[in-house]
Amino acid sequence: MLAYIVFILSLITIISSVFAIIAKKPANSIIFFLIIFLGTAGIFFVLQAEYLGIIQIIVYAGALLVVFVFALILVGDIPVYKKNPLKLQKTFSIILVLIFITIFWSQFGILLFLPGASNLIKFKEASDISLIARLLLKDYLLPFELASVILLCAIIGSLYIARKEAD
Amino acid sequence: MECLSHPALVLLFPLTGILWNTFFGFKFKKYAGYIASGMIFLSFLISTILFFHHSQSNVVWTKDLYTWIRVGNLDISISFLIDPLSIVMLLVVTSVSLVVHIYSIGYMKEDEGFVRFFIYLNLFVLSMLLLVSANNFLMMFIGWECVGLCSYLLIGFWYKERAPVFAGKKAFIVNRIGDFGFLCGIILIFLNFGVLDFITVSQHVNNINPVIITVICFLLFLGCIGKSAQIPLYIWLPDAMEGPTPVSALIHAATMVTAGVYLVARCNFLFGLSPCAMNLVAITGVLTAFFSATIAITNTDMKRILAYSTISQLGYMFFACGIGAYSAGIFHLATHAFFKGLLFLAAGSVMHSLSGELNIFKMGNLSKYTPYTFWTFIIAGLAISGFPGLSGFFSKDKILISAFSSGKYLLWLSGLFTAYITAFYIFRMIMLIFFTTERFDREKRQHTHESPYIMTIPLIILALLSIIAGYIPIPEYLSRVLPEPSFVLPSSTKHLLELLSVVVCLAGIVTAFLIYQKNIISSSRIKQKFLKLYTLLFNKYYVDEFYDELIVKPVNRFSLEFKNKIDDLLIDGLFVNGSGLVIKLTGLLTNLMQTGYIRHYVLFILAGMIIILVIIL
Amino acid sequence: MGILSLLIFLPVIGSIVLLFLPKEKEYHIRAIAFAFTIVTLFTGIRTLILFDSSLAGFQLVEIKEWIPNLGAKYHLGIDGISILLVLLTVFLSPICVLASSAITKSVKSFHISLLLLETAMLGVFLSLDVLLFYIFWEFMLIPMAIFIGIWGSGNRIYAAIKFFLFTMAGSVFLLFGLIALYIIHYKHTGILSLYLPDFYNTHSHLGKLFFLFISFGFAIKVPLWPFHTWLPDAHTEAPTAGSVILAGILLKMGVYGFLRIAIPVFPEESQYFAPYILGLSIIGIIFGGLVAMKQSDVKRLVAYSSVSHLGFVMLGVFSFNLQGITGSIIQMINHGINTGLLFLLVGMIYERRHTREIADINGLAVSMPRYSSIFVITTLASMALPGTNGFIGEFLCLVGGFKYNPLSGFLASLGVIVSAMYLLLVNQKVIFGRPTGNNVNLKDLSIREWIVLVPLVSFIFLIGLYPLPFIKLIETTILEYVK
Amino acid sequence: MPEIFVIRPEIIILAIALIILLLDVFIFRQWKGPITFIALVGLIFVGFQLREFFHKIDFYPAFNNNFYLTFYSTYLKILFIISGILSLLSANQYFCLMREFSGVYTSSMLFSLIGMMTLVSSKNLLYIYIGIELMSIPIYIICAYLKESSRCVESGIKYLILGSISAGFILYGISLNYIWTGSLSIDSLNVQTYSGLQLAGILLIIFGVLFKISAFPFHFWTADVYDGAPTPTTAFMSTGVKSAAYGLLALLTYRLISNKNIVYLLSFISIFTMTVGNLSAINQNNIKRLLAFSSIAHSGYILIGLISDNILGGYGMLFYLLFYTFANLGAFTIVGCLENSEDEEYGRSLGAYRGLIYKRPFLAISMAVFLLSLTGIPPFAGFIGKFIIFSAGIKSSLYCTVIIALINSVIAAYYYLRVIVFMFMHKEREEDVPMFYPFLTLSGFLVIIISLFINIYLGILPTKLLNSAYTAYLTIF
Amino acid sequence: MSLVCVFGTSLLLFCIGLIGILTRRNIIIVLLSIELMLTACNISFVAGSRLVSNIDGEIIVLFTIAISAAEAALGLSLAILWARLTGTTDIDSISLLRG
Repeated sequence: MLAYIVFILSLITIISSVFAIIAKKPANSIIFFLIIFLGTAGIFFVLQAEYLGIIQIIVYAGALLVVFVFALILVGDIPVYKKNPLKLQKTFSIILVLIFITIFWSQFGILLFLPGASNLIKFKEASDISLIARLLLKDYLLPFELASVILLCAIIGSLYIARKEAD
Repeated sequence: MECLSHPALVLLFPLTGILWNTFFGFKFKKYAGYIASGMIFLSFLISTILFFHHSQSNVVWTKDLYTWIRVGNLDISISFLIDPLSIVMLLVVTSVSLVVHIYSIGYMKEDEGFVRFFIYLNLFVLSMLLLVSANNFLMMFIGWECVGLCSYLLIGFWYKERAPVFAGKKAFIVNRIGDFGFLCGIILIFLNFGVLDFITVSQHVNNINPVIITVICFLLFLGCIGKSAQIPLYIWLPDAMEGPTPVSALIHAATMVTAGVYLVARCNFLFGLSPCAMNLVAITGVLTAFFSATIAITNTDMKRILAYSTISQLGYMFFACGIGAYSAGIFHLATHAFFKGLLFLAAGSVMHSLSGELNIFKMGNLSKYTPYTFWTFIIAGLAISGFPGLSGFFSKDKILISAFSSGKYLLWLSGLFTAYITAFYIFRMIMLIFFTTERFDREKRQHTHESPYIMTIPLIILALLSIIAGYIPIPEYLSRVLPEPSFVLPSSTKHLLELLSVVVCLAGIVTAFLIYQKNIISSSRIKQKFLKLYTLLFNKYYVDEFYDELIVKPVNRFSLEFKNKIDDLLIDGLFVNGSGLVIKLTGLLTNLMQTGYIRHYVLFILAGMIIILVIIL
Repeated sequence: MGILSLLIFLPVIGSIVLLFLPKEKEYHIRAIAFAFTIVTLFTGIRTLILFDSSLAGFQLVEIKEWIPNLGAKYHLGIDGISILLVLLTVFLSPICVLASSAITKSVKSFHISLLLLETAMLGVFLSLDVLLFYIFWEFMLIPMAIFIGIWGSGNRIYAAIKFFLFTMAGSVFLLFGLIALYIIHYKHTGILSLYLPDFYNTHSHLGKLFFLFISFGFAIKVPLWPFHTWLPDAHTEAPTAGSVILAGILLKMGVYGFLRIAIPVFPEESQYFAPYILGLSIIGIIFGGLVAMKQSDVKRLVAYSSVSHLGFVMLGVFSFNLQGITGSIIQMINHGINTGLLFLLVGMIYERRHTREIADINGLAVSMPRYSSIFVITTLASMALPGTNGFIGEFLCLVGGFKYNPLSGFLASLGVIVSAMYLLLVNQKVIFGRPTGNNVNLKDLSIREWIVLVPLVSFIFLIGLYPLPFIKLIETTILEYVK
Repeated sequence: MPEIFVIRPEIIILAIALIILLLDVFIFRQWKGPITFIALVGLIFVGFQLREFFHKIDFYPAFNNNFYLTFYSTYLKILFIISGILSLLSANQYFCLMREFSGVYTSSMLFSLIGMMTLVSSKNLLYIYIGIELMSIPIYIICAYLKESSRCVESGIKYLILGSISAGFILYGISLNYIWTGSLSIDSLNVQTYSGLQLAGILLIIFGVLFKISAFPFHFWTADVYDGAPTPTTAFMSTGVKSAAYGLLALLTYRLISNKNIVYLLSFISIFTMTVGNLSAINQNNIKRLLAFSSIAHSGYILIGLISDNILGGYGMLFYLLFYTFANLGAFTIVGCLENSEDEEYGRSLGAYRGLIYKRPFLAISMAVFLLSLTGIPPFAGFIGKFIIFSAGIKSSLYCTVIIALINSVIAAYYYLRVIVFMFMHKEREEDVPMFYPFLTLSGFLVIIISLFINIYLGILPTKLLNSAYTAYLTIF
Repeated sequence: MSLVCVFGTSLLLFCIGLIGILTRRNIIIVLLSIELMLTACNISFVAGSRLVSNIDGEIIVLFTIAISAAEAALGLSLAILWARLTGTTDIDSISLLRG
């Protein structure tokens, strides 16, 4: 049952990501991205990482996409800078990416023989939130703090960069 | 006496002369010539002392001065070898030089390079004395090269003109070709004998492979060929006549050019072991004697005729050495030094009186104006022609007799024929200069005069020497050190041969007399008859042109090509600058990859990643 | 501080003193630079007095810890191979200072470079530690390139870059070889050491390769025939002092490297490659001379003559016998003196005429007789006339060459002819003839120029006529070396 | 000893950064001088702190073995601090004539420093990821720092996009490794029996790090970003960031060196990196791009030290990084100095260096020393660095790589020499542009004189530092 | 089997993100594509966490989300700045520096 749900969610995510990439209008892309993020969150839920799923929805689908929308609004409809032909670029990109997929996918084959390969269910009964919290404040205390520094830095930077000088 | 008999003293005086004239000569310009001559006179005195001293004790002396080079077993001293051979050479050299020095005081009086001239002359004498008194090959080589240097400097004495400088260069380079052989020979001697001094080498000579000895002899003989202007390297000597005439007399007739003969004589212990080399020496000598004599027949330049004659006479000397008659060779060397020196000096006197005229067809009847010159010239001419009673007769005859007795009749015959030609061309010259009609310009006649005493007295001295030198028992004296050919002729044959050569000599003189003085045989008719031969002879067998085409030009062209194609283009252009260029161009290529587009960069990165992944996974 | 350190660092001290002098005081700068080179010269003479020529090994050795991690020590020493070169260096330096009075641009930097150059050269000859050696070896590039680049003439920048890159290309291969030796020695013994004699007789299956690398580095410096093309450019464009040092000492560093490093470290390999190297030297001797003959620039001609002369030196070195190696060292000294003199002389004429084209200069014998006599003497010494120094070296080299292989000696002897050809050509074109144009009124040598020339000329005759003391100085070492 | 102790330097720097931000906004609105001063004092203090660590603590694990304080990390941290101090001074010189200098720049740099310091102490891939991001994100800001300059902004965007992609690769690589080993510990990379999946993951991580050290084929951003960014930023990137990336790469390769494939891979990358870097630099007339490409080439050289499987290479690399920091910072400070005093485009071109010796002999000579040091000409420090690294390479029988590196250093000599030629051998052409005299402030002077001293000192007497590097490398875990 | 399917999804998303970066002109979409790549990594981590029965994978996702947000914010502000400077957000316009 869960396997089917995961499968369907994956399918949705992948298809919408393809659409997001090929969509002509940026706004449409953003809509598809919303679907992607939601689909991802769905996968998280199925994998019983509810906390992450929620965060995913809040941060990505909620905050981040809004920022993108704002940016889009701020920038406005942008004329194409130069008519650079992208055909060659596209062909090469697709070929390379296909090779990339092939390489990695062939490596995944080995996972099929692992014992837990189809085990979608959580490994422990204990709440993962508390476990995460414990780890965050113990093993990963430093990264946790540093992540905050990163955010601070990004805030200051964005402020500094995007601010129009008063003069 | 004892203290004065050190051979180094012989060298010391010219050296003093050089130093004095170099540093103070320009202040006391007038005395430069006297000082130089005085120094040579002192050298001459010392040589004489040496001679007497030595003839009393009658052994081979060696005197070490100091060690020059000592590297391992290569141990070379500056040391002197005094034996009859070197004493003869010392005496000949110092005496002729002395005369030439005195003569030059008059001859070079007006020249602005007066002091320089005497510096060079002294330097030359110094080197020549070094050469002949050396106790080992390498020291001899010093003298050998230094006389070449002096020759170069003196030929190019009038350095403002193009021709003398060019001739000097030619002389030096041709000499260097010979020196190259000599040097190689010396090194081979050292490698095989382990020593370089003559005495030790001569003692060990039997232990060495004859093939090596032959090679060494060939190489040494190459040196002789260069220095003594033998075929095929004689071409520099005629050109060397660009130098002042005293120089031609001293260097290019009397002394330096005979160094080759001296070397062969000195190395008789080597040559004696190599019949092959001996034959080569003899054949080269005869050929040279013959060919250069033929060239002299048609030449019109007084000094060049003498030059070819010198070459020819040198050929005789080699011929003598080649058949083993070393003492005859050296004897001829000595007599030749006197009469050829005299010829040149007299020729200089002629030039002096005709303000530098050289073409014998523009002279004539000079006997009227320049009696001393005339008579001395005649004496010298007779001497060289082998007129009986004069020195040339004795020495030349000795050579021819030795040749006959050695059984090489063909060589002997050509030697004899050459003697005829010699007599002919010398008297052709004498006729044209001193007899016949006056053919020189009118205004020159006003100045035509006999040379001053300072020039004529040397002529007279030399004339005397040319006469009496034949009576000095030089060969006997030399036979103490030089081997004599073993074969003896019955005295009747000997007299017959002597008679034959007298006849030949007279025939030559008479022929010249008939053609040029009496015009009984018209020279132009002969010219017409043998036009091809005449042109060939007149152009000196085209040897200069031949060398020019075969060696000089190819070397020049090759050097130029090598410089342009190999050095500049291939090595510098292609390899050095080319690699730089390739790197620069590749750099442009890598710069092209920096397109500035982010998507390109990502694409490149992705491609690189994929390539690595494909290879590794 | 030992005397060798003093020798090396005196010029550095001098350059530091100069650094603090205002650059307007040109006279003082010259005077101080000269004073320091003279003091160095005296130190050199003192070294000579302390040097015991009867001992074979290194003398006056100084050792101090330097970089223990790498096994590098501050290790100086002198022996028969280096003593003459050291003396030549300290001898030529004051002459270079004196000869540089025509330099008016950046006098201060000029003299600083000169002094630094002297240090570098002395360092190369005196270091026994490979790292130290290489540091001096490579450091020398900078002042020299600056010399050419700043005070050079005409195409100086091209020449400076070419010099720098070309010689550096050689030295990186040298570096590779040296490091390889260092590592091999470490792997054999487990000791990190950069002491040069430790590397002697190294065996490695890649020995041939390493030998080639090291030789390549040295061959470029020598310069051996196909690697010589930097030399004409560098020589031609360098200022007089630069040319003198370049020809006089720098080129010797290559040969010194062969003698000190390449051959003792790889005796078998050098035997193996000797025929090839000899072949190249002979090509250099003959073709260098022929190409010299076709040059239109006097300095280029002299530069190519260096190629030819250094060919003799290499011939001597690679004959591996006493005469050859002694000859090569003597020949190096001679070449330093003769070619140095030639460059000084050419520099003097360049100061007067501002051209080096052979076609433009003629008849100097008329306008400058004294100059011309010195010039002719020098060319004669350069073409190895017996009685001058050139002969001693060349003869010994040829003896060595013959001893090794008569054919090679024979071919090399042909150089005797070639050298006469090109040097007489210069004499003919430049010295003799009737002067035309600007050549008519030229001032003959000044007193300063006499002071510059006379010591060198006297050495021409001193070595030529009485070379024994010089030979004795190096003999013991080379005897030991040949074994 | 509490765990907080080991991260004391980072905390202090963080505190300074925050203080600066506050001061910038509230107190020093117009005059920004004290900001730099405070930052400098703080950094020097931290430096001494670290020096103390270096003498005391050879190994101290913290945060459940995820964070090690070792000699190795301390050495590198001191290096970062030095780079930070000098870059700050350089920035002070660079921005002296601009109004824009503010606390944002300083604090960003400090944030980045924290990231680097974390990076080299981490024993956990999560820490490493965070460290990389913390190191990079402030750099994006200070790249685009001059907002009016499209070049700066472009370099910021380029670096951001490409950097994020590389971070994405690292992250994906970490995930692949995690899937296979179930651990985020760096020790899980220690592959004895690896699967393709894990190897792919490891390779992706390495690619990401190679991107940071701008190795071929991940170097494309380097020139553009270095060129566009304000010069002190460039200096900081080419020294601090690069050293940090190298510190990390050394930690990774230390665990992977037994895998011959990876060694071959890295040696090939090293060959290509230096060759491409040098070749691209040859035709450059823009001095910043020239130095950028040269820094790519240097990455190639340092890689040799990394892949040679011996201590010599390790401490050679550490030594090399240190001298390189000084030489590059000195050079970039001079570049900034000249760039600032002129019309921007001209200031970056080689033409601005024409005849510098006659105008500013001190600058010219210092620049020459830095460039020669980078070339590897003795007696400057670069030579010792190269000597050790190449020795290490030969010791590991990487003959081919070392030979190519040596040939490359000749090619490099060409373009370095070109600059020197411009400075020393060309006369300043009068008709070119009006004469200008580069303006050098005290801070710029300090940077140059310190770098000069260190480059000469380390070239002649490197023993002390080599000892430190040696002890540091012994504790690489 | 199902987890492998999730891994496949993550790989595909990662690659689609790459294609987006490679082929789209708009900086904003490019930034979004980067987010897509990071999301793909997140999926991989969470699935991996299930596979190896270990919570670390989930924790790193937390950090990734935070950091990607920070990156996106910074990227967007730069894009806006660029648009303000040049009037375009075409990624090809960011090619002043080259060669």
